[in-house]
Amino acid sequence: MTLFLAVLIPFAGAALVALASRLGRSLSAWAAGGVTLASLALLAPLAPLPFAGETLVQQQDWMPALGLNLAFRLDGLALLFAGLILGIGLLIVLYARYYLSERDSMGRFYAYLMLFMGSMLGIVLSENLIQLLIFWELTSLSSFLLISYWQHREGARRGARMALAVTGLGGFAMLGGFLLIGHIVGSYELSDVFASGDLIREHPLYVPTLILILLGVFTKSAQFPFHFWLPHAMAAPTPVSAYLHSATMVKAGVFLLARLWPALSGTPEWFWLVSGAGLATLLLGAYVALFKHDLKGLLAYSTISHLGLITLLFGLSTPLAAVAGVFHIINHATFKASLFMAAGIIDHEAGTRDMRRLSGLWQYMPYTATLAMVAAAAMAGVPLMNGFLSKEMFFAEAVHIAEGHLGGWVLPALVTLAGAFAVAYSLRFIHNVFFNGEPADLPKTPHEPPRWMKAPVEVLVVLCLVVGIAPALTVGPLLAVAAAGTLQAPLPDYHLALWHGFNTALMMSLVALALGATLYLLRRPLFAWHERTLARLDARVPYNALVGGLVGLAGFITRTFDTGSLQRQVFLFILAALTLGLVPWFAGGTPLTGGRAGLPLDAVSLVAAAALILATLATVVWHRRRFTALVTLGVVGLVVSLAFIKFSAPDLALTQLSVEIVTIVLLLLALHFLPQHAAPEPDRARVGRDAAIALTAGAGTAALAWAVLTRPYDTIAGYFLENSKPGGGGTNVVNVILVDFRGYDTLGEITVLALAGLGIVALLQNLRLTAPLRDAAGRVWDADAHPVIMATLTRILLPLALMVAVFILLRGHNQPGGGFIAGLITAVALIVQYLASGAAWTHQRMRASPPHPNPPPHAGEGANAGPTPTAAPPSPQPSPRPGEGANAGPTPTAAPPSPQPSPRPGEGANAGPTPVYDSHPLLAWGLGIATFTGLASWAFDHPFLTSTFGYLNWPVVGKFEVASAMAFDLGVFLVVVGATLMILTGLGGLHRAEPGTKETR
Amino acid sequence: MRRLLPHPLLSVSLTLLWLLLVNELSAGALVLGALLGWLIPFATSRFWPEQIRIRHSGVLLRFLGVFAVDIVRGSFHVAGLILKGPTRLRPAFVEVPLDLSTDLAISLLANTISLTPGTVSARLSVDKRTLVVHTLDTGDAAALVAEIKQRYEAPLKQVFEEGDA
Amino acid sequence: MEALIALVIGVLTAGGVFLALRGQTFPVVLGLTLLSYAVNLFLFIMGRLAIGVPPVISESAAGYTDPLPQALVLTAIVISFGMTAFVIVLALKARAELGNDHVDGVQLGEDRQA
Amino acid sequence: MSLLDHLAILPVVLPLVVGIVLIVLRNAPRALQRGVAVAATLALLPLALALIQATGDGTHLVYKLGNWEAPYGIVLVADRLAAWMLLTTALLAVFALLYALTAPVPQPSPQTGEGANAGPTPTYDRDGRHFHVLFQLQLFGLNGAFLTGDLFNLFVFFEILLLASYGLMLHGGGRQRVKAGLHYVVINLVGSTLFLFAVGTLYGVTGTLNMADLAVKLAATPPHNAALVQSAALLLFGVFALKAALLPLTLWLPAAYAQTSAPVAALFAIMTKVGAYSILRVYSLIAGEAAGPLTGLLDAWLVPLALATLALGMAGAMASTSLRQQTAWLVVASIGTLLVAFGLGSADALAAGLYYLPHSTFATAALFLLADSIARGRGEFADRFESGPAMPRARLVGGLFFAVAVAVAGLPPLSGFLGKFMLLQAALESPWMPWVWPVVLATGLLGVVALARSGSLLFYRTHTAHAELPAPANAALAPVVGLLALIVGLVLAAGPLSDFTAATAAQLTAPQHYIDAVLGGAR
Amino acid sequence: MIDTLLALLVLTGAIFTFIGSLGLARLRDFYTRLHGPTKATTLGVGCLLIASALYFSLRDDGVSLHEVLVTLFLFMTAPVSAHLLAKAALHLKVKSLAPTPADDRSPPPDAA
Amino acid sequence: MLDTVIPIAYALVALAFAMSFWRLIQGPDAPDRILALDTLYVNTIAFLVLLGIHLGSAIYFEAALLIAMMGFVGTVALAKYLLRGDIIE
Repeated sequence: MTLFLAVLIPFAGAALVALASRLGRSLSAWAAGGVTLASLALLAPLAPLPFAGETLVQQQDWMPALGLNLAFRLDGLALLFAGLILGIGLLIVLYARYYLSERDSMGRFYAYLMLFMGSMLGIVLSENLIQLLIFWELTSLSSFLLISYWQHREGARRGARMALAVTGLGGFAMLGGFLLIGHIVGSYELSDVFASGDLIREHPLYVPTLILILLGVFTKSAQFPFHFWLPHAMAAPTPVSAYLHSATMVKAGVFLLARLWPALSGTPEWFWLVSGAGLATLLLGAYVALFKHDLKGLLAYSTISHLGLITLLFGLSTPLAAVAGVFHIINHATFKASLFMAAGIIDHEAGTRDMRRLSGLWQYMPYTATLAMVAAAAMAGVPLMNGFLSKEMFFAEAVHIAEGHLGGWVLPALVTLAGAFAVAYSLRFIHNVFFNGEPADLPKTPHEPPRWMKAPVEVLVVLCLVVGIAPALTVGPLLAVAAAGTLQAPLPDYHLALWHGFNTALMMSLVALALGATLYLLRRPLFAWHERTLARLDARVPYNALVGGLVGLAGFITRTFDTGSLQRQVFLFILAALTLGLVPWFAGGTPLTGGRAGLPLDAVSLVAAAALILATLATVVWHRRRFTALVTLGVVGLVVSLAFIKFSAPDLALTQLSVEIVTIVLLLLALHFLPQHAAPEPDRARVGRDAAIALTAGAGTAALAWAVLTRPYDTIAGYFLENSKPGGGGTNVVNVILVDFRGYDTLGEITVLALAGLGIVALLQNLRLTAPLRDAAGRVWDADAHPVIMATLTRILLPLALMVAVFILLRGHNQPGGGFIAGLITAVALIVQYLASGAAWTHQRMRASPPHPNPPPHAGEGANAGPTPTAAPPSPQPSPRPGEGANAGPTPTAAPPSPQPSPRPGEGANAGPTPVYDSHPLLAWGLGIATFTGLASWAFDHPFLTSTFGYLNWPVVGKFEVASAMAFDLGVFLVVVGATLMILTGLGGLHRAEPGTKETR
Repeated sequence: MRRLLPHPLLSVSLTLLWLLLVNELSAGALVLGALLGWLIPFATSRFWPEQIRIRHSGVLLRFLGVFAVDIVRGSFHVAGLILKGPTRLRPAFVEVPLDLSTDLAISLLANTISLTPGTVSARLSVDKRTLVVHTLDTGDAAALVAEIKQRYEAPLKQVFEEGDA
Repeated sequence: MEALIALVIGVLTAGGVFLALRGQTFPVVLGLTLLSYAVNLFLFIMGRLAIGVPPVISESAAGYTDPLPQALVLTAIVISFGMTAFVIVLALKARAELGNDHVDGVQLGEDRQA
Repeated sequence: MSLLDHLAILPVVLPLVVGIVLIVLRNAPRALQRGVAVAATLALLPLALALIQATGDGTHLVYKLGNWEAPYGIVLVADRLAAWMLLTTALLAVFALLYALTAPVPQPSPQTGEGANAGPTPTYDRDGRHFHVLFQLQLFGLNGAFLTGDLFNLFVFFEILLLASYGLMLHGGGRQRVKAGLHYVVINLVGSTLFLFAVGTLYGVTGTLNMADLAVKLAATPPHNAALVQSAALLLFGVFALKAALLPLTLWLPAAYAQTSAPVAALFAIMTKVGAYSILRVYSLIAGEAAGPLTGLLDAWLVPLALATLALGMAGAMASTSLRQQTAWLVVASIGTLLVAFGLGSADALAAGLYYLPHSTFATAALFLLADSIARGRGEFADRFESGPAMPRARLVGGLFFAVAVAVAGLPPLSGFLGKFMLLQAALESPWMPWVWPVVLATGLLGVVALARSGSLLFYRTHTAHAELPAPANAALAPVVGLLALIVGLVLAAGPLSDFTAATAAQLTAPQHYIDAVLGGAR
Repeated sequence: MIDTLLALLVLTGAIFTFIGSLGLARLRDFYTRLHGPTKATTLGVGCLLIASALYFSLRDDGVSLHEVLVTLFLFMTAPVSAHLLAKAALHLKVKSLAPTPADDRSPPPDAA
Repeated sequence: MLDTVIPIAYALVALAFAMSFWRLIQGPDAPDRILALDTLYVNTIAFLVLLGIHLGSAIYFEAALLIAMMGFVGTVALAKYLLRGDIIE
């Protein structure tokens, strides 16, 4: 996995570099250089392979089922790019060491740079397309970091975001394209893709595939109309521009063109799309570059233009054009990187990059000027420079392609024009900066840069020259393997030489040189004209409008949809439910009424139903007369329980009745603290709309109920009726279902109840409400808080009620009743004490006595071995209310009502004036008993909650049943008592909070 | 004794209650009822701190008899009044001065009044000395007060309060 | 009878939905309570209507209705009780935190205690 | 029976028992409470792994509660899907809990209208009562919901996890939180009502509640009942859609998640997945290939709604004015993506969704936790997208933000990208492809743009601080790092994991095995 | 004979129940309305309960007395409810046909 | 004999129910409504007892007992609210 390692090293190196920076600034530069060299060293031994015509593919399974594997490929093209990335990378590392100022963090810069380098290497060495895309996106991300390196600058932030957005767009599109390729080919491996070129080109999805991939390419390589991000990315430090925006990242796009050339090129679509975009970019970039006053801006547009040139070459689809493209990639990387570095030096030494201020630098930095001039000459395509050679090939291809077509002169003319502009802006770069009189008020006095800052430029400039003069000897072999890697086919016949004789291409070059010089001479009127007209066209404006529009649209959608109104949410939900419920019926074919015969109607039911309907309507109509609505709600509850009784559900009726009362008490408690007068309805339309949807919902449920009721059905109920007695040991089937067949539901249900209690306790914390001093009509409350007659009588009721509760609890298994109802009865009996005698009085009395009756002994002796609460009256509890939480000491334990609840010493110290009964132990006991009953069955090798029962025969008492389910029911009972008390006493305790108490956490 | 059996009367009543609840008279039910009758008072003893002592059981029984008859009488009376129509009624509020002092006795009196002919106890003064009674159809308020005091208050005082004060 | 029950459920649902759509917390709680009545009845009658045949095993019973929906409703009642209790307390909390009893915390009209 | 035979119920019982123990220990030393809570949460990990192991070969572990046979009693069914959900939950819970134990609660900013409070800031678990109990019972509810094989029992566990989530959501209180909580509670109560209507109708027609049995019965629905069962099944879908925050039932989520405390919001990252899970579980059984009138019931609904949800989520993320709000909207977007996968319904798509599920859970949770640290570090500017002071340790926090943002946005090389890749690949075969691709790709881009903007505003556009701001402690950042590590783990082990999700998807698309495993004994 | 007694009891009970509610519906101020349900209805239900006790005792060869319990509860609670309601009505100054007594102005013993 | 009486009794109880309900709707004051609700509870007990005799089932007894208890609590709570506002203090 050498290739994998070579890619991995820079990533690992990023961390190393960041760490090294803690030890010293130069150290991180050294580390970065070392990392680059290491990667280079790893690849170098493999370099001969492509030269020998071999393609190295290394593969490691990752997600084989999905066709996504770690696969790396080293062929000529990959080798060329890897060399460029690492070689120029090394120079950049060196250059940046001197470029960055004291204030800039070296470690961060080099770490980002290494990340980028690794990503870039990943792209070029990928064999798998998806893997390639992963690295592709990584370059976007790391370039975001690099561009925004000077994050305090507005331009850097904006530029970085714009670059990310545009290249991100391309990345996502390209993902789509690659997926389509994978779909067509059946593999993401390049080897397979290359082999399936014809398959791809003939596939109906070819055009979408091509467009998606080209979107990726064009955005990355700044092709028109996505070119605009590149100039803004110039806010990055110059080494970044030199590296990313000349040699590497922007080349990723054209790399991909080269990479997929064998698979995608050769169709008219390819030709028109690619060469069209290339040509447009070539012209546009060259034109705009001339008018940029910022040195880096000029270079950026020049880069755009040259990328257009390369794109155009690949678009031409001939092998020779592809070779020329590859060649120009190499040449452009060398001269443009050196120019960027030169621009950086100028910026660094002169303090500005504005060409309106720069001039005459020749006298201050002649050496740098020389280097820059050579590189600029290469950019302009002056003979003896490498730029000339590839441009020659380009011109030749342009002519060749255009030959024989109608209007065949257009393309050669246009490219010559672009060449002329290239000459003009190169001239401007040289003349304006280094000559053209004396410099005007520069921030610094310019001088030559440090030795090692120039070195990278020197290396590159020498390369420009060497290649330009003796191409066949120098770059020839590399170009050959790279081109072979691009074409994945035998190379066309071409000849690398400085002199090809007087041919059309040479003529075009000469014309371009002459025209370029003329353009530069005519620059003043041209500049003026440009300022008046085209300069006002800025691609950033539509981009910003687009982004702004998107954000605005997003805001609009979000605000329109999410108004923060609960009513709207509920409305939408009900509307959705109605839609979902109604849609199936439109298909027809299902009658609403089934074939089951119904029961006859009787008068009592009619009266009751009428009362229920009227009471419901009254509740709705009078909902703003709150107390009255509460009373009518009570009627509704009563009639509902009557219905349960009528239709053979005594258990339900009992439950409903108890719940009903507790709910009313709760609502009364709430009513006291809520505004007594409701605000008026906002508008009638709202009411009408709500009424309409409410009626529809009502009609819907009624129809649903009717549809089910009139249909016969098969049910699993028979099993329960048969097995209740023999299997569950009880004759009340509902109760047996609850504690046995579906005891798990019940366990969950009591957990809900316990959670409600606990949640309410948590919610009540810090809750301070001021109780109104007058009632709705403005009357002062009655002075008598605890009417004697009520208090006395309710005290008598308590033991009676407890007795009834025990009775209901015990019989539950066989007759209507059970833990839940018994628990509610107990809780209600205690609540009445609160009602009649007050919280303080009741709490005092509950502290020392268990609020529940001691369960009869035999209930605890079944399978459940746990201690019954008989032995464990809840221990006294100090107030858990947070308001009194000032006591820092550990609040006395409460907890497991242990058989010997000896209170800790010192407990009384923080017992407030009004002790509050703590129901937590009850809750814990209840849940604990229920859970433990379930767990106990494990001891007998049965699943959770398996019940058991038996019959005991005691003297005198006689035969009676003992069932583990009864213990479970006891747990239910305790939870209900605990939770209900917890809720009600918590609420009842609210008023004790002194109004205006400062909240404390 | 008090520690072991805080409220013997209550215990007995509860045992009876249990038998009524289970609606059968068997040894098992009796044992369980007695057990509960013994245990529940423990649980609720804090709610009933004071001993309830009953003297003059005979008086109590006679009172209960009078009470039962009066309930029936009262119901018929009220039923008649209702059927006769609302216009014939002569409602009034009457204040009954109280001789009773314990809460229990006062409460029982108030309840008795409410259940018997045409009267409902409406309000007890804060000092517990006067009971305001609403009557449905009153001719002579003073006579009513006298009847209440003689017929209900006196026996209750005998049963619950004699010797206490 | 079936039609009557269906009608009752429909009315309860309609009332519940209408109240749940109100702006103050109290009617919303009322609405939720009505809705829970409706759904409890609905769930219950899924075992069909039957009079005088409670699912308590005895020799003299004429038959038994489907016990399962009853057990489900029981569970549902308890759960909705817990939920109602919670939402009531939450309404109070909201009253304290938001200063009024509107579900969105916006002031509509007068709030005498604010 | 050894303890191993009870494996399927252990992840349910454990949090319950611990919850009870924690009620008992409510006044015990805090260290003890925390120790118990952490140990119990950690213990869920080996249990979940054991379940993965036990179900890995395609076994359906059927646990008959109360030893009653399948359609009559309640059964727990542990299959690959359940085990996967349990593992995700357990992992998430560990980090959410750790954060709650270590990170201090942010000082209420003057804007929220709460009085300044003096004294040391407590950690989240001390910000109110019963945090640990509620947390454990929340896990009880979640695990129970994932394991149950009974529709009504699913309702019960929904209620448990909802009520626990209400408690947790409102924990600590505060104006905005209470308002959001009220909305969350009320809408869910209405949802629960609908759940009962739907379950009731299904029972009324089929006479059974066991999901496997329901599948059998529903498949044999006679034509004159067709619309009735379709109606019921769609109503049920409405409930699940609400829990999953599918459009148009999304609105409760952004406020609720943005306003609650960070560890709770992080834990809630799994809550919407419960809805998604339920959709998958129930409809893979009752609306599969041979499901009578229910065949392909959701085909027309799920994908378009999910795509709309995704789009809305991203719109919300673009329009957000604070990081937590943005994260909440990103949760919406992630659920949209997830449900697109589930809606496509093919085995490949399900596999993609199941791979994406833990990723999106961890990623959004990490972002919630990080947003909290950021808010604390920026003082009064909190997490609002405004130019604020440079926060202490901005490099580290910024780096973490970058990584988390990459994860959330679904960019390479993190698992979100792999999930989306799998999803898009799966969508190729679907007729929905022309809709799925543009939306998924475009929203991906919007996510990048939105997060780049947030990061840029929060970290780059800073001015010098005029007050001493608290630096985020390592302890508060560690859970974020931990969640990121999980995401990296998802990438590194993508092969075996995607194989697992593919196997899970295969199991789901062949529900007959499930049905046979559950009902085998009874028939 | 017993059957007739039973029927009589049932009928009496139902009639009293009816009359109680009739009073509630017909009478013209709250205080007079209070009397009907408190007495007539209570007795009506009492009669019905006795009938029920009799019925079940006869049918199941065993004494059925648990109906007594309900009666007991009713007789204990009905007057308390009535008293409280009257108290509340006086407090609220509900319209009365009879002149209402003066407010009880003495300071409350246990004002909160 | 009983069979002829029971329908009459049902009718009377139903009428009683209806009248109590009428008062509940009619009001006019809060105590009237509470009283009406209380009476409705008692009417329901009557109905249950009748139902028990009619169907010959003792299974409705507990419901009657419970209504007696719960009705009282409801009435007391509502009345206390009118008097004091805060019912648990």
